[in-house]
Amino acid sequence: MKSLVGIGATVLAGGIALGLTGVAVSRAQSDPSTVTAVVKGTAQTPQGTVPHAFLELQTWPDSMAGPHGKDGGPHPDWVSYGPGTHLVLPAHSLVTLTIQQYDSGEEITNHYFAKVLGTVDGTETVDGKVVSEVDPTAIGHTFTLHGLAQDGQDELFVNAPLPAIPDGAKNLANGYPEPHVVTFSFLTKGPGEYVFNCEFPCGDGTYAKFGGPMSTRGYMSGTVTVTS
Amino acid sequence: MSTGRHEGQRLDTRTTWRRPPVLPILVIWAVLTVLLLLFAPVPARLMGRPASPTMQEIETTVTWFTGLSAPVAALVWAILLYSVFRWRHRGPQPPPEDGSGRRDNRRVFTIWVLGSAVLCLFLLVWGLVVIAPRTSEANPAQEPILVDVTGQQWAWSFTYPDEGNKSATELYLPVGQTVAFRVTSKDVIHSFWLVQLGIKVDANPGETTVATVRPTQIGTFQLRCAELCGLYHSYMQTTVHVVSVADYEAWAQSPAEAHS
Amino acid sequence: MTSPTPALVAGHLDPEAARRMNKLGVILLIVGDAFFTFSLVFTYLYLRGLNTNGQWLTQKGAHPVSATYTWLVVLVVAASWLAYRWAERGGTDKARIVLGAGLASALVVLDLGLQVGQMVGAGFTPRDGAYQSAWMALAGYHVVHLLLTLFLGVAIVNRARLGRFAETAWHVTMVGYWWTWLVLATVIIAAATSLATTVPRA
Amino acid sequence: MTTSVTAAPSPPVAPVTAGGIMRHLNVVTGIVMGVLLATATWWVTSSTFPVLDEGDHKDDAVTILTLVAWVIGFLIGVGAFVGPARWLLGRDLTVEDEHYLAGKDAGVARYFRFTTDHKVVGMQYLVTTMVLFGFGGTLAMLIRTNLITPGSRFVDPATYNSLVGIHGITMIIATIIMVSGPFGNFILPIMIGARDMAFPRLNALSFWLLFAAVPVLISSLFLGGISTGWSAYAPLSDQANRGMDAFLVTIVTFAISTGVAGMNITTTAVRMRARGMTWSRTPIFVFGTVASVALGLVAFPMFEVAMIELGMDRGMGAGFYDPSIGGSGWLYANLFWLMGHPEVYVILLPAIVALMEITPVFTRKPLFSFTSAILGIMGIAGLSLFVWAHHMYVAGWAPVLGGPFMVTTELISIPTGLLFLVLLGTLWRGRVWMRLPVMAVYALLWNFTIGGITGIYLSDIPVDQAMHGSMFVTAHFHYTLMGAGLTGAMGALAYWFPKMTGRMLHEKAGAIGFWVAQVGFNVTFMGMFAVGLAGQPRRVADPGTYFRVGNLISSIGAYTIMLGMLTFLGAIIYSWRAGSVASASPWGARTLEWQTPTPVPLENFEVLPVVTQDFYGYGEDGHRAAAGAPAPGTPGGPGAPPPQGPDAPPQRVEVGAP
Repeated sequence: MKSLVGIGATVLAGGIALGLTGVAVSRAQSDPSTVTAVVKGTAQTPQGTVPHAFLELQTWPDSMAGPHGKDGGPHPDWVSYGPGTHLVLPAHSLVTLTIQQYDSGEEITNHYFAKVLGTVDGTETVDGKVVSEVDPTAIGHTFTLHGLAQDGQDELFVNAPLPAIPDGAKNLANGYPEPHVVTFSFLTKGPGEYVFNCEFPCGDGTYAKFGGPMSTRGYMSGTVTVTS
Repeated sequence: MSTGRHEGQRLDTRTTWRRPPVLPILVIWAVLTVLLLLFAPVPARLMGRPASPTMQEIETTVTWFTGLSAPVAALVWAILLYSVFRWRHRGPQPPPEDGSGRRDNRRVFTIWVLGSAVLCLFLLVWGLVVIAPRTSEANPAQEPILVDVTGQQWAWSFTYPDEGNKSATELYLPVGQTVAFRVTSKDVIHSFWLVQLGIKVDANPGETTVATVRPTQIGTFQLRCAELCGLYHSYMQTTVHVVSVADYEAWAQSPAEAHS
Repeated sequence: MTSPTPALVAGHLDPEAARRMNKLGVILLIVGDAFFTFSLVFTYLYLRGLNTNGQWLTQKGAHPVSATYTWLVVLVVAASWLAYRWAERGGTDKARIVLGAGLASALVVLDLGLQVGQMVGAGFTPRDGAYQSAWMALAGYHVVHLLLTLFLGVAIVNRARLGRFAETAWHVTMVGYWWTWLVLATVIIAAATSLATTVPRA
Repeated sequence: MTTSVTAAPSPPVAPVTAGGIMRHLNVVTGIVMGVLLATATWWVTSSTFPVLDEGDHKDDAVTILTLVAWVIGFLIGVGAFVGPARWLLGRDLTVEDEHYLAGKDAGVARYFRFTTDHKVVGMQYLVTTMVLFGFGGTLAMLIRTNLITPGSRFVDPATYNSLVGIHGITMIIATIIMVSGPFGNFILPIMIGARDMAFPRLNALSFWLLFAAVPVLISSLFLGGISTGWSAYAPLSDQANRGMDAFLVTIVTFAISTGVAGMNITTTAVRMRARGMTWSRTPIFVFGTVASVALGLVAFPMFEVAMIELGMDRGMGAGFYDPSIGGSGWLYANLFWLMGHPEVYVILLPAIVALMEITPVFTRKPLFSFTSAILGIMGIAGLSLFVWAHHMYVAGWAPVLGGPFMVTTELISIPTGLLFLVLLGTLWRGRVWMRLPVMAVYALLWNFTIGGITGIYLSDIPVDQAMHGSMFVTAHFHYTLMGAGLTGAMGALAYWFPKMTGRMLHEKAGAIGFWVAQVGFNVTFMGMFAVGLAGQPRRVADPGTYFRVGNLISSIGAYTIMLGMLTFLGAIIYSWRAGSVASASPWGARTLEWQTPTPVPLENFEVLPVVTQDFYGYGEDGHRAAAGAPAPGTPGGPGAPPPQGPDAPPQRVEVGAP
């Protein structure tokens, strides 16, 4: 009887300890703020008339202006997407995404990702000009959306290169240069969970520059939920 | 409960294998072997329908290995089962007397070593013989279609040098033709895995590795990264379209990407 | 042992048993260290053989270190080993051990200076490339070896000076094994770095 | 006859001056000193080191040096360098000092300082191992919780990758030490009739190095985790965040600890066996443990080099693994697997030989075919150094070597088969006294059969193309390392528990926990085999919906394991505190550790034994009467107090026939 109590207490204590650890670990997750696309009217597409949703993002050379608060959170010097990195898009819709690109850049490691892929007509608009690719030697970032292609979820792939702000560009009053405005539209399919990240190596000085902000959700990578 | 000791001491004129415990263990062994043989096709079923001769070969090998290891596993488990039920001394106290003092059995040792050596030899011959046609497949008579595969964190891209350097993020392959992949990486090590085609080779930065395959099934298949490569390793996958030669030609001629 | 205390604590065994035990221990440590050295030499030779992206010693301004200097480093280590061997063969001759091991330690200090000098004067840092990294690792490892040897050498001198050798001259022998391995390791490292400097293939 | 055989009373209690400065040093001073030195190093390095171009090599260099300073500071504070320093100064430790170090006072405090007594070190290892298993097991549960549903909803992928990495390295460390640490230190010297290890101070050093490595490992949690998996493949590990620096310092520290322990245990077994204990009379546990630690001694330096090079890459910007300046990930992979494959047998061999020690006792039969056991152990240990590249079949580094490495890999099945022969042959017609220790033999034979057969698939190059890097591999090595290794260690713990703690392990609770864990284990990893065959890669945070069912089954199994393991742990904790008191030899085993009283006196034997026969002579004429274990309740039987007075062990312990 005494042994039963002792052993039961151990099992219970172990279970409780594990539960608490689980809660703590799950709570400690960075909780990137959510940005939801706003539906305004409909659009004509080859797939028929579908809702038209709009979304605006920025890419900042630091994280002061992003979702990490005024002081930039734990890594103020990391480049980051803003205002949030969890995007919510409507299913079976045309999504027009506008990105203000404030960061400098250089040559992308894989020129393939300097092409516009997966958008309507395979083009994007850079400061009013329609292009199907940008100069691979002057890339700031890319917006590359992809996910698991499997049963229950449609394939979705979008790649939009964001050209770099040239070095030495003058800063405006807000402390950042005049941004490149990149606009592109793509069609969502059924509901699903996707991810997006940047394919330009813009992380800290670690190997291949894919560490730090590139490898941390909430900075240069995030998630996309397509809801029905 | 009969004990091993008495069995051993009684003068028994029957040949060894007909006496207990050998006979009952042989029976259990046979039953277990049959059960495991029934299980033998299961792993290959789990691996899915093969989409290339390579995968076909792999699944055949897996089935054969499972079948051949059935008697081995069955032997171990038969002895375990028998000993649990027949050689067990019950009760909280140790057995009053010891078991047999026999320390060795030259015949058993010899049979065991020979048996495992033969099985091992079989594996070696099997493996080496299967490798041989694969290396010849790497240098086929027909010029293979070249595909340059680039892995990077966390996306795949493909370039077709034979098709005017057409590039894509999904893999298009014509059915029935040999394809040679030249795989490399832009940053860390990835692993290029065509799941249903049974091909896997690492994408190493600064190096190019080659894998060859001949898809034989029209359909869509999975390409996954099989080497942990950072944050979105689990999302670093794309679709492989194996299409008819005509469709492939059409795709190769089309100027735009096949997306949306 | 003359102590009336029974041989209860290991380490206070009879000298012959202790010597045999310590000898095996030292040899095993040397075996472990040999695999360490092997791995560093393997690194050097393997990276040279791979010559990834044609970067082995082919960058602009890259040059191998002087082989003559490398063998000079080996020579001084060999001399220190000879001095130590001379001391060791004197048995329990206190003065001879102090003199021999002292000289050997001094030569080790000299070699330390030479080796550090070579590293500083090499004109490159590990950041410059694979050759530079692999060479620096080997040279740095030699420095660690020398520091360890210096500790042992000074200890032997000091112990001999205090006359702590009446029963346990085998301490000198143990350190002697290490010293022999030091020379061997140095020769291996020097051979790898001075004989395999050219670029193997484009 | 040497002096050691004459019976002599223990020397009088050492005067208070014994031990010198060591009297004031313990784990607390060690931690204080470690923290002080680490803080000082951090301050000096971060304020003086230059920032190299845009790289963050400075951060890494500062982190590495700070953690190394912690290790060194801790060792200084705990007194690890007092011995060498006094040797340098020519003021050797006196016999009284040595007695103080050995824990003559026998108080609880000796477990918290630099104590050289091998039994204290063994207990320290035992507790550390259990703590590490608890930590690694918790991480495993978090991993399985995340995989219950697709979509990585419980943790984000970066955290998941870190969970996988820290779980991996924690379990690797725990399984490497789980048998040779506690039992190799506590039991092995007694088993061979020695008074202590060959190098008691190095023995303490090897434990405290491990102890110092544990906080470094845990610090990785706060430095961004180990997001590369425990294999830390370069150049991904060049890129990872500062948790990687903690990882490499942990490995280097642990590798030194293992090397020192390996050298010590090997020397002990080779040089310190009792009079008359020839090699053919030496228990098989000694062979297996020595093979394991000797393998570790040659394997771990290679990992150490790989880690030092990684540290140079990260901290100095060196180019060992950076292809853009001539480095190569293949270099890392080679060094890693040169260690990695022998390491598997470092884990496995001691667990199996512990069960070989147990089986004869509980079947009341001699160990079947001692020669096979020796050949098996030596064959495995030897071959394991020549199979590493089978982990790199698909790496593309040398396709032409695939054939030769397939040959060596598959040859290992022959010595492994011999180990099966030994266990099965010993069970054959035995009188199986079904207690907890021997249950582990059954569980091991079941699991290891599956683990071994699935290993054959992986050794075949074409099949490996489909399986490499998939969950199939994960399931396979868990079957060998956990199903065989950990199971064997649990059997060993149940077997030697009475000798180490003086109490019997609660049989019923222990057995229930053990079998619940075994069932859960088979469920978990059968599910993993299935998803692996179906094409799920390893280490994926989000396996996707396709593998939903298999992953759910695995997670249910994992929770079952947790329940079983906690029950087993409960049995251990309860029995340690309040279990029934064990006699000196509750199992009626013959090896020397059971011939000495429980608790084992400071120097193990009043008189050193002389061995005239091996320890497996069950069922042989002339021994049967003496060999049977005393029944419970009788003096010397289970549950009886230790023998006293006239029943006390004779002055001269004769083992075997005169």
